[in-house]
Amino acid sequence: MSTSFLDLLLGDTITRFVFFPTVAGLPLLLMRRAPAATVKIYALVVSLVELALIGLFVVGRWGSTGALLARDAVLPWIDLAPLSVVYEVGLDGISLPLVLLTGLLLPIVLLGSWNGIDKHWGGYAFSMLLLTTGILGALVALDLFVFYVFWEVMLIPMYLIIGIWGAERRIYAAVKFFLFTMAGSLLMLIGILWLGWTYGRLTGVWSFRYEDLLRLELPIDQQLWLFGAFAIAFAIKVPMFPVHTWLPDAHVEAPTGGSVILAGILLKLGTYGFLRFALPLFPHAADRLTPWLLALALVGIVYGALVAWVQVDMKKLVAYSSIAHLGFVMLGIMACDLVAWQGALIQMVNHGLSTGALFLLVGMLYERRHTKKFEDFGGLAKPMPWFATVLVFSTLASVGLPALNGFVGEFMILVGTFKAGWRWFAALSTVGVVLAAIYLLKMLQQTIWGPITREENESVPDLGLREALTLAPLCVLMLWIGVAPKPFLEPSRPALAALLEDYRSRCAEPAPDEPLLAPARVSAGSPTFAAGVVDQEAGR
Amino acid sequence: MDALSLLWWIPALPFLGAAVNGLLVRNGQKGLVTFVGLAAPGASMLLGLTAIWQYATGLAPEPLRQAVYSWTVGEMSIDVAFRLDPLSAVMTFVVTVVGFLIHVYSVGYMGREEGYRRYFSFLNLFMGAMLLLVLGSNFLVMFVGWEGVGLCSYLLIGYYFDQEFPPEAGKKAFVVNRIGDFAFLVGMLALFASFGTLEFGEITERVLAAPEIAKAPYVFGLSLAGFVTLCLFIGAMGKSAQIPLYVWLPDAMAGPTPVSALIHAATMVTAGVYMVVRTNVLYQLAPEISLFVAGIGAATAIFAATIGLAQNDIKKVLAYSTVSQLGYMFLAAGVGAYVAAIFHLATHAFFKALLFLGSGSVIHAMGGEQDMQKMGGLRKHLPLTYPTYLIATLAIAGIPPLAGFFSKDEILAGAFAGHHHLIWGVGILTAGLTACYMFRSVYLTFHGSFRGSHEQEHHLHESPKVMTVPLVLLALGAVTAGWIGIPTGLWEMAGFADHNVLHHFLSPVIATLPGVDTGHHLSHSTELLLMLVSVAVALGGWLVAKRLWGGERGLAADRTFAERLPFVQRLLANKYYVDELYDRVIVRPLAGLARGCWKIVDTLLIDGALHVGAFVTELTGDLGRFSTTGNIRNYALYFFAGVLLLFWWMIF
Amino acid sequence: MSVPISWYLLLAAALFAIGAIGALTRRNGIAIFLSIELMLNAANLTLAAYSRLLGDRAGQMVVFFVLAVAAAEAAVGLALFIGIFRLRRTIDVNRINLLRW
Amino acid sequence: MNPEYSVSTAELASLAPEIVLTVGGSLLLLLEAFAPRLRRSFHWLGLAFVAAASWYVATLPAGPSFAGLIEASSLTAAFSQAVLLAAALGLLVAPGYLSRERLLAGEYPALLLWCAAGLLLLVRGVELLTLFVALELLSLCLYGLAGFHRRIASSAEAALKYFLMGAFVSAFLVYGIALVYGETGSTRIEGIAAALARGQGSPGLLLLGFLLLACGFAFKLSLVPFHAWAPDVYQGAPSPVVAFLSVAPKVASVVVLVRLVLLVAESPLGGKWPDLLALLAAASMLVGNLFALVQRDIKRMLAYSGIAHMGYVMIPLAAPGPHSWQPVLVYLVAYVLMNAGAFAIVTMIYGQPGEQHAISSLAGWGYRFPLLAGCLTVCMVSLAGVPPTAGFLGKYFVFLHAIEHGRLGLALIGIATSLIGVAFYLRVVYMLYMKPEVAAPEGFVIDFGGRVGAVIAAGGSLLLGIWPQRFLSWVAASFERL
Repeated sequence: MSTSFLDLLLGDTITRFVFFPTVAGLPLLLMRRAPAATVKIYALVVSLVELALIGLFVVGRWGSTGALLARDAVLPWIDLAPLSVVYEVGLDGISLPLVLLTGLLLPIVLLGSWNGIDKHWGGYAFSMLLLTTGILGALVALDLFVFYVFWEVMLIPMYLIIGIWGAERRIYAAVKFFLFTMAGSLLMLIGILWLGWTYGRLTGVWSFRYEDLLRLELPIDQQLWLFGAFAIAFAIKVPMFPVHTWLPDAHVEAPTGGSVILAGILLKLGTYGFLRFALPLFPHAADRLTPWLLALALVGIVYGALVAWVQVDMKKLVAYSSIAHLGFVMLGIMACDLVAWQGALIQMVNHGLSTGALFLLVGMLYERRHTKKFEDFGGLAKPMPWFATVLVFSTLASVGLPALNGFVGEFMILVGTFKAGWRWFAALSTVGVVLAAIYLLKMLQQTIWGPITREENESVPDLGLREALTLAPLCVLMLWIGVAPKPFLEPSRPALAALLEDYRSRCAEPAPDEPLLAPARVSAGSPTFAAGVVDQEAGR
Repeated sequence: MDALSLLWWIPALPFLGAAVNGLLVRNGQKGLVTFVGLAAPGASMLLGLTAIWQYATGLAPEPLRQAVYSWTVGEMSIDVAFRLDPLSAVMTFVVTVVGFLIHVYSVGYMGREEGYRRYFSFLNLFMGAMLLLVLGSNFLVMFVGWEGVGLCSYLLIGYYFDQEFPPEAGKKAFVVNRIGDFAFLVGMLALFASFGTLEFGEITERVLAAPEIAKAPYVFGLSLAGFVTLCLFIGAMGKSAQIPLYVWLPDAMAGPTPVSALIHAATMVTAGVYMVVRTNVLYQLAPEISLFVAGIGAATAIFAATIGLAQNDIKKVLAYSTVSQLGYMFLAAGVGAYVAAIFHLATHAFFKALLFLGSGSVIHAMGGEQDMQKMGGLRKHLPLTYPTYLIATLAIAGIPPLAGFFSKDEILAGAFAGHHHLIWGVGILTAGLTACYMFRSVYLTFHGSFRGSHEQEHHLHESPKVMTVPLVLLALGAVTAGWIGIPTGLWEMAGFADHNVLHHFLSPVIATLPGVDTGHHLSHSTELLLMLVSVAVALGGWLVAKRLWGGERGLAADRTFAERLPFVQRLLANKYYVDELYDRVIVRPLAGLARGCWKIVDTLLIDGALHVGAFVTELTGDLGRFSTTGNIRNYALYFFAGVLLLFWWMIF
Repeated sequence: MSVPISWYLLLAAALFAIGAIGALTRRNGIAIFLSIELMLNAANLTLAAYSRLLGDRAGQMVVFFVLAVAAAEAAVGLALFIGIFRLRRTIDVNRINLLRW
Repeated sequence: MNPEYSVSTAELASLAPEIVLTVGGSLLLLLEAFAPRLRRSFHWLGLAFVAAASWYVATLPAGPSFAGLIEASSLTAAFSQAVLLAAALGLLVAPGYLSRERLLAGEYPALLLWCAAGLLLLVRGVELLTLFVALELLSLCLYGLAGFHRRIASSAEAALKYFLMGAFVSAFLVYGIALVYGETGSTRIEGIAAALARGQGSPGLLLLGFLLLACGFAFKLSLVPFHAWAPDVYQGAPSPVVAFLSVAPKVASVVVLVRLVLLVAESPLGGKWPDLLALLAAASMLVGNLFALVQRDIKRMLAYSGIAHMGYVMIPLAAPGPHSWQPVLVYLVAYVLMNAGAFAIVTMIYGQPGEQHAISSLAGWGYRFPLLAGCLTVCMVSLAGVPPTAGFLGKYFVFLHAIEHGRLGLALIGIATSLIGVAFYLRVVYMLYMKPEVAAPEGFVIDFGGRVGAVIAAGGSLLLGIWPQRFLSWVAASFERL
């Protein structure tokens, strides 16, 4: 009995929630003459259904103790033997938090764009939904080729979102975003093809499947080249110093929703890529380059923070702060320690929540005042107490105040990094913690505190119900994760532990002189996916 | 009631109060705000006192640890847990009692403020965080409280957010604290990496069991203990306003006065001292760092005291006095007199809170005026404030038998006993200065004749009961708090059994390490001599103050001083220009660097390289495309030449 | 004793080169086309020579086809020349450069 | 009569597709003369002939015919279908344009069908003379088509340039044929291969002969340095013609070039041939993308982009072997769809043929022509090689081939140049959607056929990227024998 794609699309599967947004979003393209409200509500309903689909899917499998929560049946996709590519997706503890975050942010983003997007709402919503498919697909792909395709699918809608609904220099920003990302990902494509070919050379059958490619043992020089190709692609996405300059431009020019998704999830795909692909596939190269990448992460932390501090544009400040925060995530990932990895993973989510909230807030301010420059603000706490409250709250979460989410990630990353023996990197990166306070409090200082210097600011309306609804879930999660992070950390642990164990054991053995194929591991897959597989195929 | 099993409610109640006031209550419901705002810390205080009582009377295991839930999982398993032992009991007592009194006082002081609800919400939040800090059973919970109080400090200093300065001051406080916190964090990392736990109890046990681990070299020629204690102390420097991180505290006076009393005098700023005492086992293993602590403490004490002499803002005087007294506490902790440090912390909490509240009452009466140059002769208008303020001044000056005398004396005795004579000398000098500038404030404020405007004079009035009752209660504390720690020597000389209650109570938390000699004993005669010296110095300081500022002399002495020694006066009045120094040496270069990174690295180098690359690509295309001339003959030539060249290339 | 094959080939090559140079240097479109015809005929000569050498008729068949095709080309080409001359009043290829770059 | 030269019915039947097209073309010409009122249906008739040819191609029995002058195989069938697809698209988009320009006439579909017949013959020819005749047949038709817009100078100029260059090159081609024939004694590919295997002939002359042949077809493919005609012709010729001209001849010429390269590369002459192709590929990718980057006219930009794409197609030939066919075919089908699609849309939305087709005048038209702009966007994305589109699928196979056969450097150049490509393809997209409209489009005609053509092209590009399985199994089936 072979499963068809349609079966997957309609069943209780990962595929369903990956493709649902795009499929359900297609009517939006035809609703060009429908009233705006209809379009908006339709899109919102789609996003909520999507959230429900993800939620239901995950809840049903929450209890499983193994590393992999679920996997869809494998389908042939590009079937041209021996160059075959399969469609294979699976969900494990590493992708789970980000998948959930994506599902959560989607309705928030749509709700947050309600009035801010004033033209072609349907197109905007469709772009968002398509983007969601790309993101989710990249997060659950278990085949590198599939991953690459989804990775690229994200580009076009994001390009359109920045370019169509962005600010003045939107085209520059959009093109810069596109070219930067594309430059990296093309290199990665070559790397992926090389891997598939090497596998084919050793076995006679090509494969891009993650689990197959994990069996490859490559000589160190090849590993270094390939790791380089992957690392550049991911580093651009993260973004790491010095390939970060697209980010401030993209953020500043993107509409609010675009910024939220960009900072909230898109950037995480870079760090996710390191964790999921670059490190496990090329352990020796990663091991050898660790100090360099740690150094770059550290530079990113300090550099991003410093530059954020002197910005005059609120959104740009938040954008640079992302560079610093993602630097922490990279630090944790490259530390190769379980605690650090857990911290890095939760920090990805944290950053999505707090920075997402900050971008939403900046956007709300922009809708009211049509400016993002600090000089136009000041004293807004008076007319907008609730806005100020949420801004302070999100800022503090971003600063890494204990008992809010940001601290959990930073702390675990630092502990792990320190424990793993990278004491100096951990110690120096705490400078970033200090600088975070400096630039984020500067932001508060110049927006909500102080006397009101502009007349227009006297009577800015406070948050409305819709805006409050947009922000509330984020705030609740920020507090929840900060106070009791355990439930958020637990599901990822087995997967990360298995990945780390695998990584360490492979690093421990010297790299071969010629490409080799390691024997298939237990239950024909990497340990990451070995334990507790909920076999979907068996059920059919 | 088994208060011990409800331990976690002690910090939780104020948090609850903060949440209710912050999210549920509306601005107009003032009565409700007051009720919630007082009930939460009040209940917390009652619970705390009951728990302490039950603990002290032996109902609890020794020490009590209560885990609420587990915070994280796996290799880094940390519980959210609370710990009641003598040290946290003392701290809880001070925090809840002083805290509650200040809450009560605030009802009167802040009564007419627009942000009443906000104020109480923050204040409750602070109480919660502070209790988290002192009751936390591990570094993590402590750190949560540690940063939490910092946050509340930030919010409350910036309470008057619609003015320029207060939010700036709040930011400064937060940032400077963060600098300390970063070191605290590194210290925690080192501890966790070495011991795999952050529990106070476990760390102490491990260190006691194998001190050589802590003494092993770590980095920079420091031992593990040395590194950790140095880091933690840097953290303490920030929180407790020690040189060089004290600069935020004077600015913090921009907040409402009860806030200054609670946060920036009685409780939060002493957290650093608490932490040092909490980790005394490590400090004992790192004598070089201990000495450093003592040195910083002594230097801060005298440095701040000298500045205090030249300040005219009544709250600024108190602020520098706080810095100075905190220096005293670190001095004590540094020389190994941990009990003395906590003792002084406790007594200081009472009299300094009292001083601040008293000054608040004065400011209240003056309609917001804080400049002592415009005060004078207030004693007849403020019949309750004056005596309580005076009692507190006597206490801080170290006049027996008030609280400050005993605690300060114990510190000096500890320093002397440890053969730190220089530090002792600095301490005694500071004591004299303290008496001097504190009485200066008394004379300038309450004595002589009124120097303000007629309008102000007309409005002078004593504060309402809700403010004066806490003053009286605190004054009671300022008088009696010292009696729990009357030195063993005095008891023995008087022929009584040793009733140094505090010492006995706290001794379990002070680790005794083999080979670390803490028990420097002084002979009774030496001890008595030292006491006399310090009383004499205090009285001397008082007399000097009386000569210079007493009676109707007013500001004459200040003017003379400014004329005779303008340089010194300016130096002191401008706080040794430290803020300016920091601005020039740290802030501006850093901002310059940041701008350089932005404008030069980002915009010029990276983006520039990209743009040049794009430009060159485009230029290549733009020049190259002219090869397509539009003339068919050229195209034919390309073909012909192409064929020939390829042929040539193929055969060679 | 006949003429060696190489002579034919060299002659053809020379003709081809002359034609090519002519095509590259003339400015008049028709002159260029004539030069191209010369090149075609040089190729034809080569074919015929080889055909004779190999004793194979295939080469001569090709020549016939090439001649026929050249005639067709000439027809189309002249039509195009007329077309462009109507619109531009010139067949100087140096000036037929509306489309460029 | 020599029985060797008699023509059997089976042999005639093997020419069925070409015959259908030729007869169809002639019939349309007759109808133009005698029933001009039916003009509106000419193109649909033409489509019917194309469909019939397609059916014949599909059902043609494999094997050589006409004593081995032409052959039929699943491979030639596959490429023939690609050619017919291009012809169909060329027919679909034309009538709107032609009626708009008052050029509607039977000659257009007739020329197009004849040209298609020549192309099919080119695909199937395995003998040099057949190839030459086929090439001239299609070329002559194309000259006519390129100059079809009689009233505007640019069209005439394009045709003339194309003609002169074509004639010039065909002289080289004939000379090459002569040399190869002379040195090997055969004009059949098989015979030549046998002679080469025997080591017959002067290597120098053979090299020159083959080089001239290769350059002749490289000219048709507009590979650098034989590319210069392409931008001028594309820009000047009527847009629907370019939709056909820019794809169909490339498909057929590639087939011949692959045959030639395989022939030579597997012979003792092999040596540098792969490198030659690598050189041409690299130069084409670089020049095509670099020059396209700075174009302001969309047709000219697409011309340079076509040059670049032919460079990508050549990548598999840098490591020639029977395995080279597969990536080439995949890439070409993708190219047919996206490039013909792009030109089809250009045909419709640019209302004034003689004017510049400035990219900048697309500004804001994305909202004016939602469907066509969407299709154009898909085509551009596909041309840029971004998944999930046909263009990506093509690049995937091409790069894969390069890596597999040790041409990593070529793959890297391909990547670097596609990055440049992204920049100018995206320019079209941002003009469509991100710039405010500067001028309302004038004189455009969007007819049903054109819309269908655009949707087929764009939808096909997407489908091939998302769900390529059926297409690929067809491709796989085409190469079963290889």
